[in-house]
Amino acid sequence: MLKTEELQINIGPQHPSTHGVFRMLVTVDGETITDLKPVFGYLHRNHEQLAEMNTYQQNMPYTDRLDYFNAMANNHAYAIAVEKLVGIEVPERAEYIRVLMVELTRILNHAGALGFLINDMGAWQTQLAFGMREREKILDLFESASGARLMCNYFRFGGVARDLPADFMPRLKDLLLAMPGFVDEMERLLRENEILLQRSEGIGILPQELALAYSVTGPVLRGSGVAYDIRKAEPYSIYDRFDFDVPVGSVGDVYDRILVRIEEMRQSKRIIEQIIEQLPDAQGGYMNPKARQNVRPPVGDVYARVETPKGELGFYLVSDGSTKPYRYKVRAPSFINLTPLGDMCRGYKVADVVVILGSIDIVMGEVDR
Amino acid sequence: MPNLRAEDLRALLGRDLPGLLQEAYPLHLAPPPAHGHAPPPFTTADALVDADRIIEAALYLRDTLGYAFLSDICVVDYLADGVFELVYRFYHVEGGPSLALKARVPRESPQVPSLTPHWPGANFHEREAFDLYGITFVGHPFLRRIYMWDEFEGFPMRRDFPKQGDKYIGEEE
Amino acid sequence: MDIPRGNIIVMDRRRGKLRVGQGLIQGLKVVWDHWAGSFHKNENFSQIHGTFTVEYPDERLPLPQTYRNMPVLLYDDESGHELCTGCYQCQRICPPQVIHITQAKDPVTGKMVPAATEFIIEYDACMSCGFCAEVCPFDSIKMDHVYELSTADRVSLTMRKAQLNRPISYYASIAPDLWAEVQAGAMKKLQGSIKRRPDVIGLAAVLTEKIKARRLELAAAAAAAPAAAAPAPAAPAAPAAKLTPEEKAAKLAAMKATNANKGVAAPPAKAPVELSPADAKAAKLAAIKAANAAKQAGAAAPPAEVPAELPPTDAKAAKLAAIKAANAAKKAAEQGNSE
Amino acid sequence: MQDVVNQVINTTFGWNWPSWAIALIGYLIVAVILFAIAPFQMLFLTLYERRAIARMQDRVGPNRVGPEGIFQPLADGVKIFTKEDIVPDAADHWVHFIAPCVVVAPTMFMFVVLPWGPGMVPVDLNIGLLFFFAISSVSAVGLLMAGWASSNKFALIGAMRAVAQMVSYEIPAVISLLALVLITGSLSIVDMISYQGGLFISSRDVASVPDWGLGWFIFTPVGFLAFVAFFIAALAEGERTPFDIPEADSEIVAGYMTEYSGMKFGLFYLAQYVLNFLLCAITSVIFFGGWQGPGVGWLYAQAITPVNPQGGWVFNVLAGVLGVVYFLSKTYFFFFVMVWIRGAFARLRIDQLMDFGWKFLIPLTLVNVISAAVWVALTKWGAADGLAFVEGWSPLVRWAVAFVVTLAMNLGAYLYLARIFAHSQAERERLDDEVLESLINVV
Amino acid sequence: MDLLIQIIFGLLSALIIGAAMMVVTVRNVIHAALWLIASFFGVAALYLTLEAEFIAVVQVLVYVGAISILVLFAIMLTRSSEGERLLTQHWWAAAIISLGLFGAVLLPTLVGHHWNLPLPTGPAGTPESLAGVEELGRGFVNEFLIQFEVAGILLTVALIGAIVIAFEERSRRRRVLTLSEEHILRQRQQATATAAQAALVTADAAD
Repeated sequence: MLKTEELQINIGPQHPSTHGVFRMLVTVDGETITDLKPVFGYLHRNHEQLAEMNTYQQNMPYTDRLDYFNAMANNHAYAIAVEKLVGIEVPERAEYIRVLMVELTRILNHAGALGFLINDMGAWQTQLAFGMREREKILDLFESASGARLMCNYFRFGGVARDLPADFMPRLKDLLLAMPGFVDEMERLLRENEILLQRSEGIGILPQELALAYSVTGPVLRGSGVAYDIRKAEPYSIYDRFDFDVPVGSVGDVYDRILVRIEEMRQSKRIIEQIIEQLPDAQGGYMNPKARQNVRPPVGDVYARVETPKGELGFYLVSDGSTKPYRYKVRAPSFINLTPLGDMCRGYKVADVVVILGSIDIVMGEVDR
Repeated sequence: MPNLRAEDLRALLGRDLPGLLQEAYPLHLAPPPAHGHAPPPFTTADALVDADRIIEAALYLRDTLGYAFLSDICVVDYLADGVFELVYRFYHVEGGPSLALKARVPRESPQVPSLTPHWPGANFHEREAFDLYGITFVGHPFLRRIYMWDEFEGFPMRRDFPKQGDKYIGEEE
Repeated sequence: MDIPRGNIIVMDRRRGKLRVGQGLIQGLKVVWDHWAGSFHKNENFSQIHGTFTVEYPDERLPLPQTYRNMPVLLYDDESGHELCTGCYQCQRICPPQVIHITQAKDPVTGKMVPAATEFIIEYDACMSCGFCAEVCPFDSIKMDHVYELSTADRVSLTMRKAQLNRPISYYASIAPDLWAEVQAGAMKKLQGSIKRRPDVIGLAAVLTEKIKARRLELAAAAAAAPAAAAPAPAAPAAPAAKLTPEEKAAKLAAMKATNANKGVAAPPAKAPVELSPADAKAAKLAAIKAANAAKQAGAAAPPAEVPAELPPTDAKAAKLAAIKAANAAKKAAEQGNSE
Repeated sequence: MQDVVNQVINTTFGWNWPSWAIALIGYLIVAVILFAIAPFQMLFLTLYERRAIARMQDRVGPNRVGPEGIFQPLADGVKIFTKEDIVPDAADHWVHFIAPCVVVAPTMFMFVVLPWGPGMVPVDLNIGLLFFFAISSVSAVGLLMAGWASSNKFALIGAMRAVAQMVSYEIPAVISLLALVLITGSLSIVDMISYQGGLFISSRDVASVPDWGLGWFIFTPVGFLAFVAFFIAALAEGERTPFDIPEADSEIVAGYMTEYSGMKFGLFYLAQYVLNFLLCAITSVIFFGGWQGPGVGWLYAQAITPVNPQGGWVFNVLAGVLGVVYFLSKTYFFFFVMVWIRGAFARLRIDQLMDFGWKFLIPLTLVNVISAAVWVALTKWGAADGLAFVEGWSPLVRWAVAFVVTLAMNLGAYLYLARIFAHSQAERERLDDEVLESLINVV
Repeated sequence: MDLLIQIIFGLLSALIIGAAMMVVTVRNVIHAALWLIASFFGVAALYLTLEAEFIAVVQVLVYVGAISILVLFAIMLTRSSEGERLLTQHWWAAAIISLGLFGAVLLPTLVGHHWNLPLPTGPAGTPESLAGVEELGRGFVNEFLIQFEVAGILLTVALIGAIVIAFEERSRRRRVLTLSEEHILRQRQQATATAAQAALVTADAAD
């Protein structure tokens, strides 16, 4: 019987596949991981402190920078929180536009996330390039509506910054035409591929009971078989008006997370189709005319959350009656979803670490805040 | 879809776990201004529980009420009253609004029992609270700074942490 | 567990029965399709094949009107007045606090006037959120479309008012719809704020010198006209029945200038204009062209003196053109001197 | 080459140089040509790969430097030459310095036995194939040196993986070639090419077949299986996706190259691409007839050769050009396949790679060797060798029978092994379960 | 031609002997192994000059490609590379033994060799057929069958032995449990515990 020595490896902070400046202190026995400790904070900028020094209105563009893949979804969560705190009504059309944007965000995030995941598995960027192509199209739409591709800053308290431009809808419909082909292609590249199955099946299993205990959310939670989607569990905005399904996995491994993400893109497309049907035509309804932007909410606290593509993004706000929040806390999905990383990697090989990390789908801007 | 409200939770806690619930005295959000009228104090409808018995309350929420999903642990620094308030937020797996448990600890010796042994998901929440507010979670397996480097002194999210420079307000050179 | 309006789908993990290399071949086929399809371009959003590269320095994506990059300040092409009144709204809202305004004071009375003497935006720290443009009540600050801003140092990204000034026509050309929405209100407010600005305060920095020069010229002409007693129809500064505020100010400035520095000779630039414009717009265009031509005509070339024969019908446009051309010529002269 | 040099120096100039000098000059010329060709191939292949994979990803690829980007590799070369050479302090400087050379030198050596066209082989070793693989195994030493000398954990892991992979995939590669060596009865690469004349059937197996240069081994069941196995092994040996584990950038940064920069790094790249070229070339030579193709054989028959001294030199040139064109187009096609695979697939894990190599590929190639033996027996042996029942069969019938028998053997082996291989994974899961069961009582 | 061969021979001999000397004198074990590889390579080249191509190639394949890699692996994985002392206390004994062994190899050659053999002349003497694959194969299965089989069995035994040494029971090898395995384990333990408890309870009830 041969004894092997344990070896400590630092994966990161500068490493091609840590999705930013992120470090994993890995203890390996041969190639098997016995312990993994995530170390982060390299991108920490004390976002919460910063936000407490700004007014409510000024914080909106900073929420873009949390998870820079899903600026729209972050905007949404923050806007909902402040609206709940102040009591601002949002007009019908604005709600539809918001949901449209957030669902587009979900598609682009999953397209990118799966691409990066496959890239981490060693496929040379093909899937990523396909995902990025669709993402660029969606970003074009975002740009035409909000003026920026990534840092959209599109949502306002009581609506959105401006109405959709005239050419938005035709382009969106064009995009939806491409969507099924794109998703099918992605599925064909990912689903049956033996190498991918080898790399993802049975890897990084997070059992259903533990998934809840670990507080993970989003596709990671659903991949473990818990059908918990905030859009269904506690419908916010106008999500109770749409028909869509919640995909869940059965085992809770990387493969299940891939499948769940693919299916979520299909469901998002379904929602967008319903939005296109139902979108009210009323001109100027994109903004509540009575809503003030420089809000001065009454004293109180509020917790509002949305289902971003990565999971539950919550804002806890305490107002002291001034224009600046007394406490502003972000419950970041990427950050909390990292909690089980160390335990999930234990017992697998070094090469599986990056795959498991990729399947969680983190953005360091949100993790470190 | 369960739909318990904060009042219901208070009633339930009062019934099943006597002595756990505390009276939620109003908190002052700012020191009284020199002139003008002070902002109204902050009152909460959520259940305020004894910080030392937070595990008991949380387990009650999980095992009896089914609120198994610990979504968030948030710390608020009420400097004027000298307390930290911890907000534990629980959700039911079948959906519905949240239930919050609040616990107040004095700023001088902030100590709370850790939920991590029961909810591994509380791990990072508690480490974050330790890092930014300096709250000690008794029983946490790995209570280390999470964002700041280990050698960092002070707790940057406390309200008396200087916004500029590197000293606490009021601390003499 | 039930879910309203939808089902819970448990993802199907089953695979095909024959798994010895089938999926691999499928993957190869997808890639092959893309390879074969890559010899044409991906033209619209509904396609998933074809190259979608935009070869950047040669081709550029068209920017939507709403595109926002960095904020700029607008001034009126015709009068040269800035729309900004120095109200501090943008400075207050700016999340990264990169806008710094100095409000103008009336040199005589010392009171604040609705204009900014200095307006600084630190582009290097600007986060392009567009809040400043959104809150500006005078539609003075707008988001530019220029994104190639890289410099070798940080300092040169601190933009002063002179670097921020853009004519309205420029903004109208990059975002016609957006400008059309606000044009009426903005111009009205501009007229209002001009009334409360004495002297050259609130003039676009790029134009201040030119306008000064032109005013001197106008003043000289105004002084000369009654002396000659010639009914020069083309004299732009002929005492008209109704004086625009600008001309009033110009006269005032001219007098002040002559009083202040008598030793300094006014630049002898005369309008090198050669045009028979039908309307104001064409005149403007011609003026810009002439100005450019003058700029290019050689830095050392002395300002050309072309006798201006202006049809009286569009005196205003011609005047403007003349101002511009003269300024351009003068600038050219200055450059020539400095070199 | 030596006879040409001899002709020029001793006959044309009449200098009467000794034979060793002639030999030396001849070898020098060949060596210089090879040293010029090898980096050129590398430069071309980098551009080729980047352009091809870009198109697979709906991109354009490098097209800025020169028309269609043909000078891009040169620009990269200039860049890599002018980069600072950084050696880590903790590194073993000498070993760190020599390692890239040890990696590059064998790949250059391997060109020695590579035939480019009819009669165009630098050295026709009668053990050419063995030489090729023996030399290729040397570069593993260089990789180990690089990984060890960098004193970096990632580099060491990368080197270990690289060597483990190279050593274990050399076995299926060599065994799959062994089957063809059995059929040809020679280790010489030139012999293997000349065996592949004919039209879908080698003209050595069945003499009456017209020689169109298409009697490639790929058309036989033995050759096909050997080709598949060999190509997979070549992917592993050349560290191509899905076996690019030693330099898996998402796991161990750049493997053994992590601590290299500048031209030393460039040398590793050179070695890798040259090796890839060579593997593609040897694949095309052994399974696809190399320069064999319609017309080459006929042209070469008219040319000046030792056999036919009265030929025309024009035919020499024509046969050479056509042969090289055939050879290179086949080689580049295989490189395209490599790029294609890289564009489509993810990377295997090291244990999966080893599983696949040892549990699937090696048994398969071993079965293939037996098939090759059966093939040889059915096509070549007679009553004297103990195979009386084939007496009287026409060669074509014997060939057909051999085809069917070996096809059945190979197909059966493939399906059986695939089942076993899939089964072994289930077996592993069962074992894991057993482990758990045993632990219940322990803890 | 002969001159060239002799020059090459001289260079190669220098390489081989120099490298061999370095093997025993350098401090660093890895360097020693690398010098050993150089020495092996020189020997292979020497075989080439003797026109024993097959042997040369096999030398490279086996010694350079396999054995030395094995040596390197073994050194790298097992011990720190820096040797502590160059010479042991009993170095003179080692020197005498190795000299004696060397002499024992050399002596029969020196004594028993017929030095006045005529050089082989013409193409008849070139052992061209030696390296042929067919001859090799025939040699293996005809003349040297016993040796071949013995070597084969030996290698197989070694292979199996290596597997036996390296093989561990899966249950003993798996020290690290994954999260899901741990979870299942805990569940089952709980199940057995509750079952045992239930059995106890029922037994109590029965009593």
